[in-house]
Amino acid sequence: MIQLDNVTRIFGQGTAAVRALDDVSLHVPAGSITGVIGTSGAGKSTLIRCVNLLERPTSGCVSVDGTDLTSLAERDLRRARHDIGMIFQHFNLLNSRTVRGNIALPLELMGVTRSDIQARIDPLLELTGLSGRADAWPATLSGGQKQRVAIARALASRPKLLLCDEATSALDPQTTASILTLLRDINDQLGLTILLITHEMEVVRNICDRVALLSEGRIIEHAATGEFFTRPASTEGRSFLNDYLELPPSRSLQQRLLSEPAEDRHPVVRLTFHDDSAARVLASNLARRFDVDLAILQSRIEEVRGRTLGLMIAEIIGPASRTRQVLEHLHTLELDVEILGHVQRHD
Amino acid sequence: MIQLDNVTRIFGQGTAAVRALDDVSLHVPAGSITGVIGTSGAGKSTLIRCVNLLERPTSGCVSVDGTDLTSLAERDLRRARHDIGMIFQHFNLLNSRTVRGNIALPLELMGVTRSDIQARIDPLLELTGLSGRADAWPATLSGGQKQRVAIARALASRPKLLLCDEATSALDPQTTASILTLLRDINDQLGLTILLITHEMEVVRNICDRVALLSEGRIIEHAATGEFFTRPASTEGRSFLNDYLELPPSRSLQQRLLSEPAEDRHPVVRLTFHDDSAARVLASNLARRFDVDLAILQSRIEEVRGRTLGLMIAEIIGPASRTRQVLEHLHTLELDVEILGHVQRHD
Amino acid sequence: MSSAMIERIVNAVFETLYMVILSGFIGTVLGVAMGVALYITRRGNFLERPLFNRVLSIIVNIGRSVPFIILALAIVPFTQLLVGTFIGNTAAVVPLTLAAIPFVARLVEGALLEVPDGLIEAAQAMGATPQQIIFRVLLPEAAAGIITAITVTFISLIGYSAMAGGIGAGGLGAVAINYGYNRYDTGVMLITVIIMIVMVQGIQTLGDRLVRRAQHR
Amino acid sequence: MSSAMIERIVNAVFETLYMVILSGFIGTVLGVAMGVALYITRRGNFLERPLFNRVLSIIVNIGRSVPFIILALAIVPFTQLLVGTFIGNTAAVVPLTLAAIPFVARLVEGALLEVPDGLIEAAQAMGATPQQIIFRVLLPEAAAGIITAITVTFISLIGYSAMAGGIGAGGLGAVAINYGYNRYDTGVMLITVIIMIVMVQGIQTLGDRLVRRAQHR
Amino acid sequence: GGSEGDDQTVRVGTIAGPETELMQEAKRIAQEQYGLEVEITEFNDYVSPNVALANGNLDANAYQHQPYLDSMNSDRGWDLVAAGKTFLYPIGAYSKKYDAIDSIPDGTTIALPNDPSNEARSLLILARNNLIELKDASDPLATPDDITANPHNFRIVELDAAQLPRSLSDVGLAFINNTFAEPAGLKLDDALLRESPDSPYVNLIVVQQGDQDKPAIRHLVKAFQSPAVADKARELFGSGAIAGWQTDEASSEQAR
Ligand SMILES: Nc1ncnc2c1ncn2[C@@H]1O[C@H](COP(=O)(O)OP(=O)(O)OP(=O)(O)O)[C@@H](O)[C@H]1O
Ligand SMILES: Nc1ncnc2c1ncn2[C@@H]1O[C@H](COP(=O)(O)OP(=O)(O)OP(=O)(O)O)[C@@H](O)[C@H]1O
Ligand SMILES: [Mg+2]
Ligand SMILES: [Mg+2]
Repeated sequence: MIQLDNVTRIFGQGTAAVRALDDVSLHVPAGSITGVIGTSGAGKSTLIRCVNLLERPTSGCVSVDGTDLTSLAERDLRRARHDIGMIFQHFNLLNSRTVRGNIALPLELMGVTRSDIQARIDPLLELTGLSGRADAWPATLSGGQKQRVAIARALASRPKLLLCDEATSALDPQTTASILTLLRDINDQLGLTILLITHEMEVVRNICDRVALLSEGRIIEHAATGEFFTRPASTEGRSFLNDYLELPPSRSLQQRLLSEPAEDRHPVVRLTFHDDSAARVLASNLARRFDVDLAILQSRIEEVRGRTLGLMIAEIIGPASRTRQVLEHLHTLELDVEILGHVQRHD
Repeated sequence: MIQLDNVTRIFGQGTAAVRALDDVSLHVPAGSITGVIGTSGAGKSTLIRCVNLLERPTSGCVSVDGTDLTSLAERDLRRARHDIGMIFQHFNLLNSRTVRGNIALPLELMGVTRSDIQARIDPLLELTGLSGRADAWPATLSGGQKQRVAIARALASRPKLLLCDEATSALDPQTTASILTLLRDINDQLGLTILLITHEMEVVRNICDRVALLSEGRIIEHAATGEFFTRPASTEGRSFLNDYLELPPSRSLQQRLLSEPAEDRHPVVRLTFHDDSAARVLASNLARRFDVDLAILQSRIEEVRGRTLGLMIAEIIGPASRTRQVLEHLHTLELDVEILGHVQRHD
Repeated sequence: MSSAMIERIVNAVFETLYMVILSGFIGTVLGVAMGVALYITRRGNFLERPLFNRVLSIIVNIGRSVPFIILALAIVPFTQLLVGTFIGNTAAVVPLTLAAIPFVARLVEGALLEVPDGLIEAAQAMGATPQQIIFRVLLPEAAAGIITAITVTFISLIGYSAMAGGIGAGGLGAVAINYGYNRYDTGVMLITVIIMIVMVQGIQTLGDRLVRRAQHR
Repeated sequence: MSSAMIERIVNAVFETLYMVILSGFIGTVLGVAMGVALYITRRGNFLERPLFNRVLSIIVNIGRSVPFIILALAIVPFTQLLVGTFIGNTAAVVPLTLAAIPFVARLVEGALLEVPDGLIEAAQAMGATPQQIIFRVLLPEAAAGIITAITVTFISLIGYSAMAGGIGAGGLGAVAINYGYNRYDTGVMLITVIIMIVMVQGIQTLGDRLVRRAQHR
Repeated sequence: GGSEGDDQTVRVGTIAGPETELMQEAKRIAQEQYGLEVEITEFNDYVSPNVALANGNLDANAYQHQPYLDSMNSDRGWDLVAAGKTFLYPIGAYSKKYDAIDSIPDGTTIALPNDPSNEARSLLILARNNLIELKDASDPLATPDDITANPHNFRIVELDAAQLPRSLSDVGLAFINNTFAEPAGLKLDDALLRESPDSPYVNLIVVQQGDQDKPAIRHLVKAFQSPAVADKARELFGSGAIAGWQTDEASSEQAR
């Protein structure tokens, strides 16, 4: 659906020049949902704005749905844009129109008749929970309400491609979940292609098929979501994932952790596993085989697109001799094992 | 530090009136970090704006640091506001000032000398990762960069109280983490009181001491974070938490789940535990005691403010007779047990 | 005050209203169009045409620099073509309109510059034609500024119409000067000036109200 | 063209510059102040004073409605008090300034209305005094609009200064009318008009440049 | 500029136009013959020069005739007096459409100057030629309101004096001061109606009461009433300017 070839975008000139996109090539298959992640200022918004040519690349080529947008005449570009919905990071609602009027705008632009417009808007208001404020002015809306108007507006024209710049950043978890379900459903049912920027890995995990990781204007990773979540290739990718899984030892654990082993101390390990179903029954196995208890202090195990992905911080409870054996055994499994330290036994 | 008494704020009149805050009373102790959560449009921004009287309550009383702000003369209110930093949901940066100039603004207003201002700004630029763009105009910043300027600006005046309206909503996980660490540190070291709105439960978990849950303008829950995370009192609180813990069975599991038990099927259960340390070694215990494997399909176990909090979806692998025993045993423990269904054994 | 003078003043009120409303209306329509043209063809804007913009800008500046009376004279053939004469009420509308257009154009251009770029981008992203951008985004979003511009223009026209008195257009300004000022009739001067103040006050109040309506915040 | 005429035109250029710059400058300073006063005392704004606002608004409207020549005469005592005479260049600056003030005030008020409320709130949240809000937020944020207003005013003053010719102030407009127009000297008229166009063009170009500088986007 | 009582300088107000050129000629003479410095200020309207004189911003002005001066003095309580005569600029009624006053049809539009004295002068000429009737046929400040009978149904429009020559393409008849007729190429001889030379509307050099005998003023008047200025006037106006002081001399000679 989207094909970016060697897209570069430079802002400013001379010493003040910012290379927001640096030779980016990206393919987004039709009907897929692709997430774009990256730290603040990495060039995500610039990337997405290049797709519908709101930002003209300094060099490079942008194709959508098989047509090279960069070579289109104005008139054809406009027609192409009718099929591309966009949710802006800063909403960009018209203050001169009510909620309803804002959502109607893209339809008016496409020449949809007045009655059809109303018929299309009402369900969208319903879906985004804005029915009660349909006639409110944007200035009187809360942040999340504004964002929902922007979402409804982008969907109103029933686009083939949806570009979302942090479409749920101002929304609470419940609303986010309902919006994501909505997007997923449209994607499933109508084959809507979605390119979405987000900084919430939760969002990526929930609805993205593929992930592209931007860093300083370059795509440093582009993989299927499951792949990315289980085996990120880049350091930055790993760092994103760790921040997401977020298993730094808790404060209270950190205070109890001692670096040296001892007879009356139990080792505490962090286990990271990528798609190893044996890991699921690890605790049961160790209990049977080594007669030790694996006390799970913190854990996060999930299935992402069919793969099990997990992190676990556990205390291995047992006599020192056996826990040593366990540690050795763990190293033979398909796991990353990290010994965080040792804690005093308190029996 | 903050004391709200029966604060009500109504927008508009007559039938169009919106009761954004409805008889809200709230106490925020000095030196604490209190999170405000709630669905979009619940009144969070209105609440926080009432604290520094940007929004005058329709009725009710607002005290900060022992003084009743509602009764202050303009001049005294201004002085009181010097000690209250605020991060706006929409940033509200001055387009006429560079990044540096925006951060300098509150200091200029307080009459800090030019050289002192520079001395204070540089570390803030560093901390927020903006050193490279110190002389950029807001219009050329990415969303997250703008938000970081807003954060730096709110901290510049070294306030005693910081009001944050979704201060990290536009930031990637790494930047969010570093900002939260920064806030935590200032809170620890200087006793900064923070009232922050967020829709990211992660943020609440990471730095909030207390949580207030707003719903339709009313505070329906107000508790210590650990308490809230382990035993939310309201339905809405539980729904927030579930969305956060987010352990709906994965798609692939859902497809495999059958409702009826059978000899060749294993039960799949969702276990929810609140601060029961026995739960940590559950898998080991069951293996020893019933000779079954507890295969953890998904789990999320964490320590929130000293309490273990967790959810786990697990398949109980063993002969039907024993798994029945296990289920019975589970019900005797201090756990919530929900049988999600049964899956075909595949050995 | 003689009844003839009262009649003259009453007539003058209608003459002024006639001139101001007609020239204000036409001037607004054409001035807004020209202001929009100035804005959209500016460097960096969506119908960027630097050369066209430059030429238009110079034309507007010429319109702004020629003193009214010279302007009125310079266009006599044009005025005669349009209304058959260059003296009197209706004829005065032509130079008044011509004076109003560039004035409105500059103020409208200024108002449009205040519309956030993001809104134009949003419309562009939806595939809006330039015409749609102008009528559905630019003008509604700049409405408050444009109304301010129109208010200022109408009020200025009341003053300008006094100058048009020189070409037989009548109106309050002419009465104030010819009868009040030149003949030292303080009564006439006061009355005419007060009527003009009331008119200005009315226009301003109406303008303020419309601005408030257009603001939605 | 006679050398006397050339000298006259050269003098007129300086006279016009003198009048326009001086009255434009003073008019801008006082007009901006008045515009700010109009804005901040508006209902709903941060120094809300409905009565004061109403009175000020009426004063501004009076200033906008009185025809220039009547204004000039009405304030003779004031002008004499200030500059010792009411004829000539310097004296003309007084009514020109007085005409400029309400004009600037209305346009500045309009520009300030475009400043997003959020920015004023941000400053208020920081404990800014009204004075600080005005000088550190309102004026810088409305800079582009205010510069547009000032540009329009200076250009209008070039036209107005032609009227001031009526009270012996000289200037290009007076030469254009008295020598070019009234005496059918097309050469003089053309030259003076062209000089005025060049002046207007210069002011507009400078204004445009400053607006672009003030925009930061 | 010079202050009051300064013998070396005199500040004079004129109406912009050819009359100013005459004053410039007088200025040259005054300097050559009397060492008197004349400062000229040009005006465009007919009120300010008197206000300036009354306020002491001017020492003299030269633009008005006795009837106008009288009405101004009585209206505003001034005490301005004539120090000497200058020229009579007879007003003429011109037409581009008609050759004689008899061929002007009923209902024709007639343009008058919109300043009080010239308007009255024009009305008086119409009345004297029996084209209209006025309430008071000698009122020096008659206005169109004073027309008591308009048998020909003439339509009267009041225009800025400077606009009148140009209005000829539009109106049937226009009364034009010589000040504006001359530059427009109109000769008084071509006028369909014209003021008689015995009109009281001869222009004056006007000063504040008591100043008329000051040497500076006397020198100014003398400089103005010089042959050089008269020559200049002939050059500028042809027969359109009649030296008022010469008529006086002529009549006094006759009387003698
Ligand atoms: N100026 C206003 N006029 C009318 N209604 C308003 C105004 N400001 C806010 N509201 C309404 O008050 C309610 C609460 O708004 P508020 O901004 O406090 O919500 P919030 O909890 O911050 O939501 P979000 O998370 O979406 O930012 C909303 O329904 C909103 O539409
Ligand atoms: N108009 C502009 N002029 C100059 N620099 C710009 C401009 N727009 C963006 N930039 C810079 O380009 C870089 C990339 O910006 P972009 O908005 O694409 O970042 P982003 O990845 O969307 O970040 P965020 O998550 O914070 O929104 C940033 O350093 C930004 O400051
Ligand atoms: Mg961005
Ligand atoms: Mg909010």
